[in-house]
Amino acid sequence: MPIFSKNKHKTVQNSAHEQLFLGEDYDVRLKWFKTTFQNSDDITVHELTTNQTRCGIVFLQGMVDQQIFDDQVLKYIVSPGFASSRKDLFHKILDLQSISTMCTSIVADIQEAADSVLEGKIIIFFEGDSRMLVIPLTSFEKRAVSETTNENVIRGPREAFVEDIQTNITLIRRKIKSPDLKMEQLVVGRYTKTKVTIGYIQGVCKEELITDIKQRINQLEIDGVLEGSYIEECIEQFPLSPFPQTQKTERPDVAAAALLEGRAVLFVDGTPIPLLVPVTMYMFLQSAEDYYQRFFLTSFIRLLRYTYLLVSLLFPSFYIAITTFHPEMIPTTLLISVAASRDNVPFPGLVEAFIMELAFEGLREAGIRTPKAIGQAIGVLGALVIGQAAVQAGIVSAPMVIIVSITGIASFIIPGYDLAFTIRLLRFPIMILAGTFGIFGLMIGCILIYIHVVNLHSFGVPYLSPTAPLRPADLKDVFIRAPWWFMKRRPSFVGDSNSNRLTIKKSRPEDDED
Amino acid sequence: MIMIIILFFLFIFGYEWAYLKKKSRKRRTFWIVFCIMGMSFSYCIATIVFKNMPSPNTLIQFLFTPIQQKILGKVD
Amino acid sequence: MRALKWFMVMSTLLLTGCWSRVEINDCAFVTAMYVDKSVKGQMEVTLAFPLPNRLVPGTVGGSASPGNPYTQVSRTGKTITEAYQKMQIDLPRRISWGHTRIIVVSEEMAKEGIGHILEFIARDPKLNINNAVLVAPGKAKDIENLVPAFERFPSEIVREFTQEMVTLYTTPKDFLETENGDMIVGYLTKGKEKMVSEQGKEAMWVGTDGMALFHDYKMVGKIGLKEGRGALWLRNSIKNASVSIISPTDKKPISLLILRSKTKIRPSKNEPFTFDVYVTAEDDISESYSNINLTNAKNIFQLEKIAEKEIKDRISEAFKASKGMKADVFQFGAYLSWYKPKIWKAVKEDWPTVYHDKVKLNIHVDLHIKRPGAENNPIWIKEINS
Amino acid sequence: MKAAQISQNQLLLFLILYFYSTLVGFSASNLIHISQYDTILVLCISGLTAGIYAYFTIKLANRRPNEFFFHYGKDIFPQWIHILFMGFYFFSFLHTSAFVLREYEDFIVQTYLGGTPNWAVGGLLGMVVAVTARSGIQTLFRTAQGLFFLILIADVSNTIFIGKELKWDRWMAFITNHSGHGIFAGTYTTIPFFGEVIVLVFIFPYLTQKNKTLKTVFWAIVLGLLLIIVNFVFLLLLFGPNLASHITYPMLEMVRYIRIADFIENLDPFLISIWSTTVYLKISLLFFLSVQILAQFFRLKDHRPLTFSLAAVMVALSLQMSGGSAALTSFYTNSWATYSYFIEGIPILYLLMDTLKRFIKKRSAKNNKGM
Repeated sequence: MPIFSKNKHKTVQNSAHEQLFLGEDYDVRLKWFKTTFQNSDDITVHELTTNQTRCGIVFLQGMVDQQIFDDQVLKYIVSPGFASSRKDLFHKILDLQSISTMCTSIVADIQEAADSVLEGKIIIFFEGDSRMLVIPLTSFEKRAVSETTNENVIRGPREAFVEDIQTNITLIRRKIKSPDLKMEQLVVGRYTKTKVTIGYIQGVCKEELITDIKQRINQLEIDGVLEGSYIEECIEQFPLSPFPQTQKTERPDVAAAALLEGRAVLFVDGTPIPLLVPVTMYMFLQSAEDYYQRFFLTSFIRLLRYTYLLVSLLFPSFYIAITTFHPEMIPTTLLISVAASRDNVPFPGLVEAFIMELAFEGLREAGIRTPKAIGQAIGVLGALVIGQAAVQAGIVSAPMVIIVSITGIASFIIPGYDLAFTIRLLRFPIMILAGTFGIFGLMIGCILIYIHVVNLHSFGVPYLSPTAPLRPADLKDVFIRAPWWFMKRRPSFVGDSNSNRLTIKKSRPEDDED
Repeated sequence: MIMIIILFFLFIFGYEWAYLKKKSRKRRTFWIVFCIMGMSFSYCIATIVFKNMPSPNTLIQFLFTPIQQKILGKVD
Repeated sequence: MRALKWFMVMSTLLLTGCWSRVEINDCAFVTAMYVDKSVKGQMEVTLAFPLPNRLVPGTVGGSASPGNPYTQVSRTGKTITEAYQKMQIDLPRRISWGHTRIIVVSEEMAKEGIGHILEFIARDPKLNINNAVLVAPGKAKDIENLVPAFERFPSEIVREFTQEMVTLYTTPKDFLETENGDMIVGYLTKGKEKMVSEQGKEAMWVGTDGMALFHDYKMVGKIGLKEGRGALWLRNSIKNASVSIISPTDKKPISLLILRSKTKIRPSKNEPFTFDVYVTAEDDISESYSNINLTNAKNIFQLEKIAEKEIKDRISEAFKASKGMKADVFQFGAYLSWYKPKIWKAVKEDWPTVYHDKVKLNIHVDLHIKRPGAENNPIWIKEINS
Repeated sequence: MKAAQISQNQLLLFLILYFYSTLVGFSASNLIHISQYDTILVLCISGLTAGIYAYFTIKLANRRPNEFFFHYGKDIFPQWIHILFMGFYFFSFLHTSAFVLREYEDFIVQTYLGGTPNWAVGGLLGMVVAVTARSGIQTLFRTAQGLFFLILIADVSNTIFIGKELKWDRWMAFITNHSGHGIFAGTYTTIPFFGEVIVLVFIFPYLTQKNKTLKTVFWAIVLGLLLIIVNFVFLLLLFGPNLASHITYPMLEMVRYIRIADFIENLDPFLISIWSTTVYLKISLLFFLSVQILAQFFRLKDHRPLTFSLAAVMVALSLQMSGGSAALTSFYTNSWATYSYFIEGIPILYLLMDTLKRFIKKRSAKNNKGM
């Protein structure tokens, strides 16, 4: 792909190796390759002679398309009529690069050549010339673009990112066809040499953001990057915070929308889930579908999500606080039934809640980890069945099962699942506070979380913007979703503020209202 | 109770020490911070040990109650 | 940073404990308090508790439960606190006041004064000052023995009386906000009656009957049912009431159902101790035995006038009764103090006498019969005017 | 110290909550006791006076808008007097925060957490305050910004639900019932609440768009007054002055009067916990200022390492300051107001001195020129 050849030299800059030039001697280089790739039997060093020139071909088996290589490259090089002399051969291959594959390049640095081999490229070096030809015929087994598994929508595109970074970038490119969409590639990982690509739209995204991200990534000296989270955890501003500071998505449309808002996308090779930065807490409560459905419905659903966010965080603690400290808050009739059902439960409310919550969390975790064949048996339903049995056995009370189930379901309503994890985690300390100080403790817990969140920044953007600090103009897309024709400006807290994102040239056709 | 205070102060001692070290502050800062911490500690302990320590309220009341009574007339 | 914060919170929690925690199933919720007079100047406090353990879910309302799902406990003491602390010692559960909804004082106790009961209610932080105060004849604690045919607990029945405004919903707050402790409180009656729900056995039955009048937190008298209705009008808490009037044409009764009513009291502009009472009400006709043509606007106007007169009579009777006892239970004094503070200050000291001698009412009733109900004229009236 | 940024909007919302917090919660009983139906008038007069305070404070601060009071103060007064005053302020802010904390502890323990010792409540809240103060004044103001709407919603719903319980007939008393002494005494004890607006002189360097500050403060006073007055009017209409002045926390009783259609019997713990965030904000600001003064006194780079030590002092002071709430009340009613006048008068003293100095300088400059 032509776009990437442009960034090629950057790859070299970023690799930590020193350069090594071994000159024109064929045998020296051959020996170097052989020693470097000793005991790596999947790396083939093939030797052949053409036009009285010995040449070596180094490649990684299984990572190159040997068929095309044979047909398009090898066949021509070894064919008698290809070159008249050694000089002609060098001229044709190395100067003109008249090999009929794309993106060939020339390197002289043998270290770089070796790196290229590991990336799945084919290296050809010749006797009598220090230059080496790099043919990118990388081809390996990869998963096809398939449907989303975690972020499902009713209306909207279905495709999801895959592990291969090139495919992922293509998915974005297909949505945003602009030369302003930049994809800067870095390489991270001493051994894995993982490609990390920062995508952003020039002119929409703030320059400082990109330099900031690049600086943070470049500071990394890590053995390997197997998943985006390696990078995520290392470049966060508040590494000790339980709150996620990057957004993850498996949907190209979400990534594209983020790019259009002026945010940056971080693709990590081998990860089907790119990172979107910066992020605010409210973004975790927005799902892709919000923008595809009608805005009234979406606004309602958003408010519902906020409610359930609170439910998921506070409901068990609220129950504990009320039943153990403020029974006067419950209507008398309800109170009596709650008291009746709690009557033969031996544990205090706090312990009871902990038992149930932990059981529920355990079941949920088990549901993810169990092999698919038996996984169906365990699930949320399993939890409810166990809950029912526990009630009958008199270990927990029936209201507690309801509370825990509602809490559990509420945490599934939050679209950003990493925020949902955080909320699940924070629920427990608040439960302890509520069990010790009642609603006062609950409030203290909330204030602590609130202070922390107010303090938090994700790549320079306050985590709670646009509410704290308040930017009224940006509230259009926070608690409700305003209709598209109303959101004329980009949100100012991330991207370049003073730019329109939507202008309707002709005034909207007048609604036929009477 | 005293145990809790001691634990708390041990904790914040460690915490502030780490903080100041991380920010590589001057020796003087260390001295000031830990002197204040020491004074704070002794005050906290004192409030527990000497139950009837004079409180600042008594002083303020001593100074200002007569003035206020002159201004407002005798309230209550 | 974050983890450290949490650690700090945790450490305080682990080091301490849960001081004020009382599990919901370790509480005995007071639903009603009954205060009776006991010997030697002591009082007998009776508290009504629901028994949740007899209300296992699923069998609620079923006859399978071994006994009543409620109970009451009585103890005597010089103060309420003393009495209930005695009770606390004997109870396995902590007494929780948060759900107390009614306070019933026996007539005997009320006559001695309920000031200290109110003091207890106002001081206890958990006890609300908006529960209902009622007076009962005889022993107040007998009220709890009534058979709750419609509700689960006896106290709920009594509470519904005040909620539905069958009788006055007087709260401790109403008492406390007065300067002289003059107030009017609903009065209960007790009786025995054969009840179908109890297989025709005789059972205790509680109803409402008139009002008790208080002066200086002491009960000074009682008014009957009819004056009591007038008092409801004056206290602006009439609801679900009916007014029966006599038809002008053939002296047969017509009943009006009051849908909406509002009472406004204002001191009269000219005379210092005269008050204007404005009553506005909207009614439907609920029953008519008369042959009067209800589709005629003139007739309706006539009926309205009669009904107005009826209400006026009730109100003035209630007022007269309170005047006779020198108890300013409708707080006309307060109105005077809001509107004419100077006059009030002059007579504040001997207000009971002034109230008795000088206060007059101008009652203006404005009643409208809005709709005739689901029928226009009674079916037996065939074309009166034809 | 890197100057944090506080927008005018944040200042506005913060000040409203600041005024609202303790006046409504803890002082309603006493104020109604003194001024009965004149309370509304008293509040208005106090608000007006606070405006005058704010005017002078901002005038002083505007002379050196980007410097801290602690730093430029010694140009106005001799250094040792200035240090004395600052020490005074340090103590007073710490003491006031401890005082408010103590009031809050008593309130919570009294009403909800019967068996919990004061120090647990105070320690917990003190810790939150310390964490807030540690993360800086910007966090504090942002927190206020978010909390404001929550508190507004809670307060408005409170007023809506309580509306039907009120005795509207009483409104006439606001017009007819007056007492001169009540107004005077009430105003005298209420002005210091609003007079705390002088904290502006300490946070002035943090503000953005400084020229708008006076306007903001004016609006904060007006809106804050509105919020407070609505609450007081409702209190008086519901309970009357007699009962309201007998209840320790009339506000609490008012909230308890709400019963929403038998759904939730008493919303009070919920609404009270929302309201108590305002108390937390007030304590945090005062505490932050005292920490800041100490840090500036020792010329430290930032205030952070001092927060926890001082928070411990604050909590200990709050527990130790008086034996029971009777002593606290008598302190509050008998001397707090006068004491506050002394504290709040200091910036005006500085302003006078500064003006005098400038005047003399100008005179002498003129004289020099003339010579």
